Amino acid sequence: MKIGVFVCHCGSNIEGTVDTKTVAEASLDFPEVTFATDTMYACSEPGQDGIIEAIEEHKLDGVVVASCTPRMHEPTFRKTLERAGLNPYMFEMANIREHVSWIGKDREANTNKAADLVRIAVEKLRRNQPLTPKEFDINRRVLVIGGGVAGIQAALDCAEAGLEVVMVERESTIGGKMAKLDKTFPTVDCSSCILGPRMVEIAQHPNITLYAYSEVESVSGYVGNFEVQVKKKATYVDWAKCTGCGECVEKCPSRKAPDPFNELLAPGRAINIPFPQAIPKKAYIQAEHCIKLTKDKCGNCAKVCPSDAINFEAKDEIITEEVGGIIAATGYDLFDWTVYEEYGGGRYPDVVTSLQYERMLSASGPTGGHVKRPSDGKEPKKVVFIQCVGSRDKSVGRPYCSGFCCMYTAKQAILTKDHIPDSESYVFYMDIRAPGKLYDEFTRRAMEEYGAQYIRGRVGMVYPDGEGQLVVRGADTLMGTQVEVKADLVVLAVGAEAAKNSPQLAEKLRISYDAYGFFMEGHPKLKPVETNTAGVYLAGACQGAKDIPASVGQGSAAAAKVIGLFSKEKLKSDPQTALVDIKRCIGCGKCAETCPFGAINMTEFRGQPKAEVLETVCQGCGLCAATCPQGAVQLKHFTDNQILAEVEALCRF
Amino acid sequence: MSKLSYAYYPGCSGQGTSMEYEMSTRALCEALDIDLKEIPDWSCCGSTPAHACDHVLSAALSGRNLGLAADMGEDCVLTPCPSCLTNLKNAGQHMSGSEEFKEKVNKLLDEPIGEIPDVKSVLQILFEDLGPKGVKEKVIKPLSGLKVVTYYGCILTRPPKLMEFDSEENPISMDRLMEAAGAKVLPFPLKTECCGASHGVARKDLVMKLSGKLLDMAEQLGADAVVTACPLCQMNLDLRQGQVNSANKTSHKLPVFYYTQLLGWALGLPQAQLGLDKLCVNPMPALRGIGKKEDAA
Amino acid sequence: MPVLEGRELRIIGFLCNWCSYGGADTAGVARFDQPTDLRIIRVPCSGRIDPLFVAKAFMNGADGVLVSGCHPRDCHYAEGNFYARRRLEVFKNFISVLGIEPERFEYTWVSASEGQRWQEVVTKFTNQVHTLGPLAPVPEISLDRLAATETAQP
Amino acid sequence: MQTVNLTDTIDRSFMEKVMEESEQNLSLCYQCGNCTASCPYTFGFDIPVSRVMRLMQTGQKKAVLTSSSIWLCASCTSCTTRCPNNIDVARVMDVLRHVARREGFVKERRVKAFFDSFLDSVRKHGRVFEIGLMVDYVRKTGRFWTDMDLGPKMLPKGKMSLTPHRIKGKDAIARIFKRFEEENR
Repeated sequence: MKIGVFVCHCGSNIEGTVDTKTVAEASLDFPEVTFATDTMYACSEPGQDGIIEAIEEHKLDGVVVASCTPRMHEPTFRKTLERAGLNPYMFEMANIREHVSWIGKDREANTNKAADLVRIAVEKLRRNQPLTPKEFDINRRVLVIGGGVAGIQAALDCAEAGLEVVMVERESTIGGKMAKLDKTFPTVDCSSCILGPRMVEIAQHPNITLYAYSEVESVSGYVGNFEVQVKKKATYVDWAKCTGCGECVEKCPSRKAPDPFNELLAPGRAINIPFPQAIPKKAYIQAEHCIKLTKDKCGNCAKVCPSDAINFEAKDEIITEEVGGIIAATGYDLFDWTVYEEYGGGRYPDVVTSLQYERMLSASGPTGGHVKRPSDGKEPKKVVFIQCVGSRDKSVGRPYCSGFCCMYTAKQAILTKDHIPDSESYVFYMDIRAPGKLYDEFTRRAMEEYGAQYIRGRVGMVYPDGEGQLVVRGADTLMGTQVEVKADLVVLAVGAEAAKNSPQLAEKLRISYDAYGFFMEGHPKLKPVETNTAGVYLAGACQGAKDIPASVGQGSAAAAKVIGLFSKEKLKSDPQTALVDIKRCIGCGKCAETCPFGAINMTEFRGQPKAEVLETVCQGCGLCAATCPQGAVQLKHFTDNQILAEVEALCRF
Repeated sequence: MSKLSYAYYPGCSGQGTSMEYEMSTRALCEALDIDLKEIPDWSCCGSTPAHACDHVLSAALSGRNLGLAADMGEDCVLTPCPSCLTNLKNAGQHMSGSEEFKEKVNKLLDEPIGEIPDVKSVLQILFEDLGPKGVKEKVIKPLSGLKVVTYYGCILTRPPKLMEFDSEENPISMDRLMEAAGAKVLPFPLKTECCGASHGVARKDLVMKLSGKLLDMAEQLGADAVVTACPLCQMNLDLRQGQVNSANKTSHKLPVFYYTQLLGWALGLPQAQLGLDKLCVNPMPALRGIGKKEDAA
Repeated sequence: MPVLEGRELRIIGFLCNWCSYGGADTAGVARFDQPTDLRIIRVPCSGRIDPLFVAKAFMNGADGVLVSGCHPRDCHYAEGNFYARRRLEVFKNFISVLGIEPERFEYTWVSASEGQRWQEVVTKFTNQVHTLGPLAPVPEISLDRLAATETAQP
Repeated sequence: MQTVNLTDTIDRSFMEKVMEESEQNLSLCYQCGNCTASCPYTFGFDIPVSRVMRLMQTGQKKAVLTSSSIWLCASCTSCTTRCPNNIDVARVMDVLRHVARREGFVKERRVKAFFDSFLDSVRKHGRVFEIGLMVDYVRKTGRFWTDMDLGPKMLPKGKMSLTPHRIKGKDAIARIFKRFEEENR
C-alpha cells in the first residue's frame, strides 16, 4: 500500500503551535508512507487539487489528512479521493487542530503529539478495505412533532412540496404558545389573525394528517424508514361526530377544572374547547375533573350533545405511522417562577406571568380583553413589569437569556397604554436585548411614544402594602439607588425553558439534548436544524428559546432539509457496517439480541445457525462486535485488528 | 418518643436583656420533654462585632464553645439566639470546610478543636423534631382569637446555604407552631426584613425607621401582637417601641412576644416561668383577649 | 518515542464519535487548555469498546486509559453506552487483579456540548495518572480470565 | 464629580486581597442591583451595595474604604440571599470592614466604638456585660445621653444585672484576644 500524508497548516490555526513540516517528515518513517507534505489549507481548492496530483504522481492508494476534526471535513476529503479515482474509504484523518493545536501552546509537545496521531491514522488506514455504500428506498412521508408556529410552518411547506405530512400535537388544539398571544412584536398585529389562517390550512390540507391530543409513544427504524407509534389520548368525545358547537361546555357543572389554554387565570369546565379558533375545534374531557368519569354521576354533556358524540367508554389508542423523516418542533414551556418567594411565590393573586397577561389582553381570554386584576377585578392603573424572572439567574439554575422577553414586555407595556389610556407602566430590566429588525425601534417606541418608565435594575421583593396595592422594591442602578413603586398589577417576564419531557422525547428520537433539555443541533453554526441522527430535524424553540420569526424561519429550513432528503432517488447507507465471518460464527445469537436496530437476523447455513447483518439497517455502532465471544462479527473500519493496531502504535513495548 | 437531649448555648443576652426568652425557652423545653444540657462555662460568641472585626477571631470565640460542647459528648448544640446561631454555624462550617482556616482558629485557642458538633436553633428542633403536632397535643389553653404576626428577622433562616432551615424568603415554622397553639397567624409580608439589628445604640435613626416600618405593617394588618425568635429583634420592637413612636409620631402599643412565651402560655405554664412581666409593652390586654374575641365574633 | 519522556505519560482515550469526541472538539474550538499526554482513538460508540482493548493497552505499556461516551440514556445508538457501562464496570474490578491501580482506568460521560467538562475530565485524569507515575510492565492477560468480564452482558 | 482615571486608580492588589479573604469572585457581579434593591439599609448608605461591588470591580480602594456603608451594613444577608450570581455580598462587606479597620479607615466612628466596647467587654468578662458595655461606649463617644430613657424601663425589671457574669474561662477568652493581636502584629 502506498500512503500519502498531508499535514495542514490551517493558516496559523495549526501551524501556530504545531511544526507541520516536522510532522510531515516524521510521517515518512511510518510504515507504507511513501509521500508526505505540509499544506497551507488542505480543504481549499488548491489544497484538494494538490492531494489529487500527489495521488496520481505518486500512485498513492491511501490518504491521511492531518488537519481539523473528521466531524468537519471527512466528507470533503472522501470526495477528493473519489475525484482522484480512489475509493473514498481509503482515507483517514488525524485531528491535530481541535485535539492538539487549539488546546495548548507547547509547540514541542504538540508537534510530537500530532505526529503520534498521524501514526495511528496510518496504522488504521493500512487495514482499511475499499467500501461501497448500499442504496435503499425512502418512505416520502414526514412526521412533524408539535403544532406550534414552527411545526405549522414546517408542515405546510412540506405539504405544499407534495409530501405527505403527519402532525402530532400534545394539546387538543394546534397553535402552541403563539395562539395564546394577543398581539405580536414589533408590528403589534393580532396574533390569531396571522396564525389562524395557517392553522385552518393545516386542518384542510389534503396532504396533512393531524393527530391532536396525541403524543409520540416510540420511534424505531432509521432515516428514510422510521416507524412511529402515536398515542391518541382518550378525549371521551368522538371527534368524527363533534361539531364543536360548545353545548356540552355550557352545560358542564364541573366548573373548577383547570383551563390550561388560559394559563389557569380562571377555572374552566371538565369538558372544554380551548378557544373559538381552535383547530380542531373539538371538545375533550379532562377525566380527573369529570363528575361522570370520577363519580359516575352527571353525564349532562352526553344528554345535551346534539350529535351524540360523547363516549365515556373511550380509551387511549396507539396508531402506527411509517415516515422517512421527522421534524421535532415541540417548543418551550415557561419556567416555574414560584421559586421566587421574594415575589410572593404565587401567594399574591395580582402577580401574574407574562403569558397570563397575554390572556388578559386577548379578546378571546377569560376577561374578554379587559385588563382586570385577579384579586378584585379592578382595572389596574399602575402596572409593573419585571424582566429576567428565570432568565440570566444562576441562583435558580437558569443562566441563559431567553431572548424574547425584552420584546414582549415592551409590547405589553404598549398594549397596556392602549387598553388603559390613563395607566402607567414601569419596566424593571437589566439590559434591553433587541437585536432583530425593527426591534430596538420598537422598544424605543414603548418609552418615547407610550411613556413606559424603564428602570435599570432587578427587583428585590414584592409585597402587599395592606391597602390593596403591591410594593415593588427594586434598584435603579443608573440613579444608583433603591426605588419603590406601588403597583396595582405586577407582570413577571418569565423565561423560557425546554418543553416538559423534552429529554424523554430526545431519547425516543435518539438525538442529544443540552443541560437544560433543549435539543442539540448538528452544528451550532452550519447545521442549525439538523441533528446528529440522520433524518431527524429541529424547528423552533425546542432547540433553544426563539421568537416567532426565528421559529418560522427554522420551520421552513427544516422543511427544506426534508424536501432535499426526499428529492433523492434512493438513499445511500454508510458502508461502515458490521460483517459476520460465517466460519467463526457459532450462532449463539448474542449479537442479534444486543443489536438496538434489529439489524442482525439469525439464519441457517448448511444446517448451522448463523448471524447475518442487514447492511441497510445496520447503523454501525459496533455493539455486536464487542459482544461476539468469537470475534466473528466485525465492524468495517473499526475492526478489532484496526483498533488494536492503533493501541500498539501508541505504546510499543 | 424517647427524650430529646442537646447541648445548650444560652447566649449572653439571655442573661440580661432577653432573660424572659431564656426563662421561657427552658420552661417550654422542660414541658416538652426536651433536655437542654447547658454548656459548662460557655463564653460569648462575639456576635456581630467579632465577625465584623475578623473571621478567625470570630470563629475562635465561637469555636471555644463548640469545643466545650464536643467535650460533653454532644453532637448537636442548640441556641435560642439567631445571632449566636449564625456565629456558631459559620465557625463550624468554615472550620470543617477548610483545614487551613481550622489551623488559624486553633492557633488562637488554648485547646485545639477536634470534632465539630452540629448547631441548630431551638425553633428548628421544636419544628422538625417535635413538630406542630407534638406541640398541639400538649396545648391546654389554646390561643384562640389571638391574631399575631410572626417576625423571624434576617438571619434565622438566611443565608439558606448556611442555615439549611425553613424558607429564606417566607419561613413558616413559627407560623405553624403558633397555629398549633391556636393563634391566628396573619400573612406578614416583612417576616425577614431587618429591624435595625445592633445599630440601636450607635445609629438609632436606622432602627427607628426599620422597626417602625415593621410595627406599622403589623398594626395595619390588625395584629394583637408580634411574635419573635430573636433577642435583638424583640428588643428593638419592644424595648425601643417608645423611642420608635416618638421618632415616627406613632402610638403603637403592640406587645412583642418571644414565641416560646406564647407556646408556654398555651401549654398552661405558670406566668412566672414565662417572664411575661419582663416585657416592656404590657402583654396582658392581648392575653386577656384570648378566647373572648371568638365569642364576640 | 510516542510521548515526551519525563514530561508525558502514555494515556489513551477511547471516545465515542457522537458525544465525547464531539465534546473534545468543542473544548478545542473554545481553546480550553489541556495536558498534552492524551491520545484519542475514535470509535463510533462506547458500546464498540471491548475490554480487551483496554487490557491490551495496559499490557503494551499505557500508563492510563480513559473511556468516554454519551450520558446515560443519551446514546446516539439508543443503548450502546449502557452495554459499555456494564462491561467496563466489571472490567474495572478486574484490572486490580492484575496489580494495576484502578485509578489508571476511568470511564466517564461527556456530551458534545460539554467542552468545559471535557477539559476538566482530561486534566483531572491526567494529573491522577501522573501522581501514580509510569505503570510497571503487566503480565500477559489470559483471555479466558478476560472473558469473565464478558459475562457482564445482560 | 471629577473624572476617575481608571488606568491610575485601579488597585488590583486590593481587589485580589478582598477576593481572597472573602472567597468571592467579584467579576461574577453583573450589576443587576438586586443587592441594593434588597438592602434595608440603602436609605442610610452613602454608597449603595451594588455600587460598592462596582467600585470593587474597578479597584477604587479609597472610595470603598472611606464609605459609611461598609460600617452600616448589619449583615442581614438579604444581598447574599438574593444575588442571582450566588455572590456572598455580605461576606464581602464584612471583609471590607476588616481591611478598613486594619488600614485605619473608619467613617462611622460610633459604630466602630460600639463594636470595640462590645469586644472589650467580652475580652474582660468572657461574656458581654451590658451595662459595662454601655458605660464604656459612652466614655468612648462622649454621648452620655445614649439610651438614657431605656434605663428606667429595664432596671426595675431586673433585666440588666449591675455586675458582670464572671466565668471561669474568662482568662481563656482574654488569651484568644491576645493571641489574635500577636498573630496580626
